[in-house]
Amino acid sequence: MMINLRRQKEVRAVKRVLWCGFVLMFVFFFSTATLYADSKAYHVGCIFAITGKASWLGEPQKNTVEMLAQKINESGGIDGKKLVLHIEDTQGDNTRAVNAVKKLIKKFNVCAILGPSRSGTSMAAIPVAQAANIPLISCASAEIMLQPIEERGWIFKLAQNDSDAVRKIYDHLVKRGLKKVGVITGTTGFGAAGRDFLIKMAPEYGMEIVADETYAPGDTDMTAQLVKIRNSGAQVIVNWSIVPAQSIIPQNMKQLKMEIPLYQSHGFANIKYAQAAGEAAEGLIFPAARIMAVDTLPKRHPQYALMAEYKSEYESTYKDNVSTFGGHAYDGIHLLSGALEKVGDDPAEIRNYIENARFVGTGGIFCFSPKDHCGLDKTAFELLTVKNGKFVVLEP
Amino acid sequence: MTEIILELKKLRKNFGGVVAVDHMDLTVESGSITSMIGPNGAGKTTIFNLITGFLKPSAGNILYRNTDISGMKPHVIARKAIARTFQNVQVFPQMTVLENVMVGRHIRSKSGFIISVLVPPFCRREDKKNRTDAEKWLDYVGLGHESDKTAGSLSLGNQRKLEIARALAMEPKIILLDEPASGLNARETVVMGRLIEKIRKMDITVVLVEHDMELVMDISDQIGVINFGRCIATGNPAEIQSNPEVIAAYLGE
Amino acid sequence: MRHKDYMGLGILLLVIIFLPFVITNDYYLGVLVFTALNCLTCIGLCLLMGYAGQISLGHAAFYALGAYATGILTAKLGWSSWMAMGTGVIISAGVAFLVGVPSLRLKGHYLAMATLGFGAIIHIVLIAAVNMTGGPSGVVGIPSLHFFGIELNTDTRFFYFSWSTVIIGLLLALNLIHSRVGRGLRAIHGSEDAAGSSGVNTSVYKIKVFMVSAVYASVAGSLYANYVNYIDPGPFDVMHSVLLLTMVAVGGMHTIWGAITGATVLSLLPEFLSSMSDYFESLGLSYQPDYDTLIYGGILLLMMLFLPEGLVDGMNSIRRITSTMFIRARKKLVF
Amino acid sequence: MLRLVNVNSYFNLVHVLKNLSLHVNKGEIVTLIGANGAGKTTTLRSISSLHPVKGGRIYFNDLDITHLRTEKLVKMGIAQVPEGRQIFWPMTVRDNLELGGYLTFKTDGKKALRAGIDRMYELFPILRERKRQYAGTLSGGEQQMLAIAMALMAKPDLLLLDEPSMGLAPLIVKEIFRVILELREQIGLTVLLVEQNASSALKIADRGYVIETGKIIIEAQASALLENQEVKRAYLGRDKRKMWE
Amino acid sequence: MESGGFTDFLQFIFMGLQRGCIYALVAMGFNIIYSATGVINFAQGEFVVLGGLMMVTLTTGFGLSIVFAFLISTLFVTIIGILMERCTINPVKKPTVLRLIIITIAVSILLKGVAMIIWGKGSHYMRHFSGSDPFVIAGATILPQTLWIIGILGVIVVAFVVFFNLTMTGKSMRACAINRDAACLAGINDRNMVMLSFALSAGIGAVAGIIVTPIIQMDYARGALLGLKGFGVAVVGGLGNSLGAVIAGILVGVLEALSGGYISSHYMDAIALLILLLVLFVRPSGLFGSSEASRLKEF
Repeated sequence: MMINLRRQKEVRAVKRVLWCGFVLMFVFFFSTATLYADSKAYHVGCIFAITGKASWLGEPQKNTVEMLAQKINESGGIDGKKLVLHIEDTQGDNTRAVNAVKKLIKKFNVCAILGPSRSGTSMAAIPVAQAANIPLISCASAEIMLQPIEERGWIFKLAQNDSDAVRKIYDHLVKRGLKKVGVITGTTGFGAAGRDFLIKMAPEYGMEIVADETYAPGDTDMTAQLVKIRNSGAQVIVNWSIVPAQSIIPQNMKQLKMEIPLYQSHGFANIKYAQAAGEAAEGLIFPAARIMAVDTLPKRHPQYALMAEYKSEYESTYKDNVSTFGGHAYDGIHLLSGALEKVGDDPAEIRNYIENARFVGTGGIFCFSPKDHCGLDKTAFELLTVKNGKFVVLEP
Repeated sequence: MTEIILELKKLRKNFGGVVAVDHMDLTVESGSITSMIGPNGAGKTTIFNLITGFLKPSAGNILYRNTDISGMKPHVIARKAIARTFQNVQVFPQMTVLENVMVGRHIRSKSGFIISVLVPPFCRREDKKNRTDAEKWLDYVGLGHESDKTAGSLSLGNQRKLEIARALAMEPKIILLDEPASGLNARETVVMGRLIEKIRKMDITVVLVEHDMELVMDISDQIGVINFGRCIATGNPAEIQSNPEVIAAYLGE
Repeated sequence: MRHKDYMGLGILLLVIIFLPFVITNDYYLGVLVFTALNCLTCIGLCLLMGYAGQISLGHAAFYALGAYATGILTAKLGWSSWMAMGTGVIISAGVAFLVGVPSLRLKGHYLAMATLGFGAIIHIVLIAAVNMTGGPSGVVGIPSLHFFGIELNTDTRFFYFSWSTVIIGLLLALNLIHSRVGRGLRAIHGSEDAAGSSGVNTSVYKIKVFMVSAVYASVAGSLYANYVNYIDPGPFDVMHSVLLLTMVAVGGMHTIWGAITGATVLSLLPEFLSSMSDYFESLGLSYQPDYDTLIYGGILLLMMLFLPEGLVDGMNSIRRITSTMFIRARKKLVF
Repeated sequence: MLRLVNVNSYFNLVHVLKNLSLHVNKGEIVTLIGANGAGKTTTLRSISSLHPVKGGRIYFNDLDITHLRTEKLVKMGIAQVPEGRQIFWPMTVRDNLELGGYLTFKTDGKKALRAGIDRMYELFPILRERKRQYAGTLSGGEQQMLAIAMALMAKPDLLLLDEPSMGLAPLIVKEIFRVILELREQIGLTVLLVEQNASSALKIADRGYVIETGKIIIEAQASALLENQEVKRAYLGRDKRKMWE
Repeated sequence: MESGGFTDFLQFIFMGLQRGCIYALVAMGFNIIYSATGVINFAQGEFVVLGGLMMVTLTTGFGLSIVFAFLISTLFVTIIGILMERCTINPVKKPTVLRLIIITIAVSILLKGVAMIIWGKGSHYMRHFSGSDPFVIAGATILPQTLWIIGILGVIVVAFVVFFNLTMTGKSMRACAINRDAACLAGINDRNMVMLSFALSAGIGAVAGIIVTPIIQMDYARGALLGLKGFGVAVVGGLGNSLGAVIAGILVGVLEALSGGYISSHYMDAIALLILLLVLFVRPSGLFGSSEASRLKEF
């Protein structure tokens, strides 16, 4: 009996220690809640995939917004108010993205959110922002994010439309008289969206999809898929992916001595991919934002000045190549700082401002409207090619 | 004439090329204490494993009350009221002593997964009965005061008793004890001997594998001596002690 | 069920009832909702690992089955959420049966590999079966749950609902553990041989408990889909299975309370770290989110090095040490 | 040469060795006999540190070796032939012998190793015939010889032999014991022999200890033990004949 | 280019060989540590990543020759393996398998974090070792880098056979894995052997990373993916059996390539995995594992 009593006491003590631990943790966890009650500043939230499997997307975006915010604040802020960025990391994970958006909205009371970087995380974050009536400006490309438009009134996106990239490619194919298309896509959200549009829009352009293959991000060799495409009699291959593995396709094609033209998606817009593919990448064609080939762009192009400045600043600050992804963040901050300057930090006002915004960005010439929350069309793309290991504008 | 409860007929077990049990014949009378002795590695535990279904015999039969049980799964054999203990005690260390014995009540109760999750009244009643039964068996082996401890914290002697209590809780007809006294000190061994005799008095047949010869000689009705997988002699303790073959097997020539 | 479990449940219930009054910020409630989902899955996994002694590196797959059953049936076919959740449970249990029958004959690393392979296959199917699952683009527009006419569309409501589910799941799991069947399961973990010779049908029990743990994961998955309103294959990869396993092991897999502790601590840790980084930055220190990974790994490593039996057990020994110190100090004072 | 003083040892919960003390003089063959489970093997494992000792001291050549690591002890000259012929089954006989001479190889190099192996082949000619075979395919007696040869490869001063006769036919047991005697003649090896098979062990031993449930109950000259009725009691229990007749 | 049934088949086999050799190398790393400790080292994938990243830095960053960079990277990762063993595995007093596994998971997270901070988040590429002009065999083509991979795997397998069968250290490592007690009684220091096993498997991981980087572009987060595949291959080959790992690795690679080529590239990994699972169900201890070994090492 004595033993029993003592045991029960022990058990109680254990429980007490346990819960004390929890309570302590909670207290510490929540104690930082009111650290940011600075009303003399504009609070903007940013969520990017800074670490994790898509960190190569989020990293340049984070760098870009930090660089811009510093520049803005050094030159006196917006209307004399500081621009405070709250940057959260999604790790490319949907759950984290939801938490991060909530944190930005509820804890930091941000007036608008820039990001997330990926389509999946954006899709997960959208219902939260929509329900909270906070504008969310995604840096991902999936058009499904904006649909249906009446339910996504608070959602915008800065990346060019996948469908426009497909249009750009198909236009070019029509011009060259190629009809039989072999499609090969990576199994990520980006690849799947592209595959969808490639198949859906083919009849519109009189294209025939003769092969439809995929590869996983970790694959090391795609000759099996390419052999299948070769046997299908395709006249052209479209490789749609955003992961590094896509560089293997041109190499495998060269290995298989396939001489049909290769088109890549705007996901190829990373000079490292071209460098990794080496000479095999020479001559492939892909639609991309002009920032990727700013040096070969005519100087009179309306985007030229802006992009050249961004490129030189970014590359000197971070010793890294500029990318379209960082460009989205650049456009986002420009858009938001414009909004804040004009209408202050009321979310609804910002939303209305963006719905009618027109400006020149790195991604193209934006022209938002209540019906179009992307504001870009296929003119945002330029067909680029790889020449001597560099991206250059394709000679018409 | 007493009934024969267990009969091994030409039992044979080989692991690859190694013959562990060979041409083994043994009959166990109901209500008796039968001991199996023999040097290390003679195949005694293998015989237990064959009887309780952990191993399948390579040849031969095991008859339990005249039905062949060779090759059945352990839990099926357990349901036929054959209980056993293990050479290196196998209590459930994370569970309390009482819960250990309640596991022994497994075959005497029914509630399945869904009932266990929802706990309807009849399940509660069954559980309560199991608990009182288990307590009874704990008292029987003399562990009533330890029921709330975790089994892993008991001394070895008590773990052996607990194992026996768990086996008895199955209300077995026959109980196979694998070295119940190994690792026990002299006093504990005496207590164990008394416990085994007490079990026999309940009309439960006991089959024993044991190295402690004092214990074996004290309590056995019948002893089988096993060497190299064969039964080299059977008889009462006095016969065994004077059997030259047995002495040779043990002490060498 | 034992006294201390009732006490634990009571305390947990009280904490949950009053927490939303203390924490008025929906963000924290949202974090705690995900914590609840992890707790639910870990309860099931703990039944399997801690009580039946079988390992699974494929539990994210059951989480996915639940989520996708809810997602596809509600968003695409317009079923009610409850029906969808039930169907998910049935599908998960069925799949667990089919996978469990051949897999649970395997042991140790081989079992781990079989379940891991199963998890990987399910993940590939989620990506590749575009027509059904939407592929990497996922399923959109999953409706929120309705509970007796109340739409669970705010964080507070869903917080209460998800934690109620955890409590019910905990209650049922504790019932199971302290029942005849539960004793059989724990017996299997203690010694499979002794359990068999006590009449426990070890192979059937293993399969059944695998199914039960799949059901827990499936319910958690359905709740995830209903809460986030969007699913894609991302959260259901093998690494999530590994994370779940880690949660159970860190908490201490021998008690359900350990699993819950582990799930809570590891679910809150990243948010905690990111709060820390805010704190550091408010102090003017530069802190990169990159360090989170390092600190996370470091904490996990230290926990495993110094609290081998998990947090709950570790706390017990800390308490034991402090109490003996206390007693000694008191003795000194008396004399 | 070897002295155990009040050694205690536990196996999980079981108090296996209870204040066990014994000694082995240089050049002696001492046997430790007793029934199954009496603690014979644990004694040997405790000496070679394969099993932790709790309480008590072990001295070798007057050095305290109680808590030294196994490989240190081997280096000092204590070799053990473990119970149950624990050779490396999937490796060849020659590989096994080489591993036995691991330390020789480390200190004296390849030549010494080869010489050692050749000596073992002389001692156990059957091993030379079998040198390319996998150890697992040898017969029981050959395996036992290999195990002993492996231990001898370490050039020990003291050999701990754990039940070399277990499961072997009497003729082979005789052969093995013959070799042990020969070794003592040749190189003055000291042997501590643990045996269940008391008669044959006592025939070659100088001195013997009888161990019962972790305690030494008798210590005497081997010839005296052979006649001792107590020894039989330790194995077969109290004499029941009187009671039954 | 002509194409036909056989040419295509050969092409798929080449592809399978390339993938399979990489799996085999990773799996061999798992096996070495498993043999010595009974633990699956979840940080194995990180060794691969570190090897690859180090190689990129040394060749493209410091301009070292490939051979030299190869050696230094391998050495670097080997040292990390040794450090890992000394700091996290060796101090564990009561090692249970599950505990050690979680420790290796923690180490893998740590190493990943370190790699992220040092090498950043982008992918890193390097040139193929000797150009990228393919060789043509019966109409099918094979890249020189693939030949390098196959060759290096071959060299490592031979080196392994020599090391574990002909050298004393190798034999004593095997002895430790077979019977720890008996090895100690032969005077072998088992703890050093465990350390050596970490060193070796880290080294092999590094080699795998180095030869695969020219193909896949290495980034810090790639370890998990490579590791999981390698783990599967190691298990199916029979844990602790390096030859089994090589055969199973190539089998898996070829199965993937064939199912990708003839059935569906969408499900190629799933089909290969399914076949692996079936193999496991038929032979519960892997293709070449012994059933006793699998019974001994449980959680």
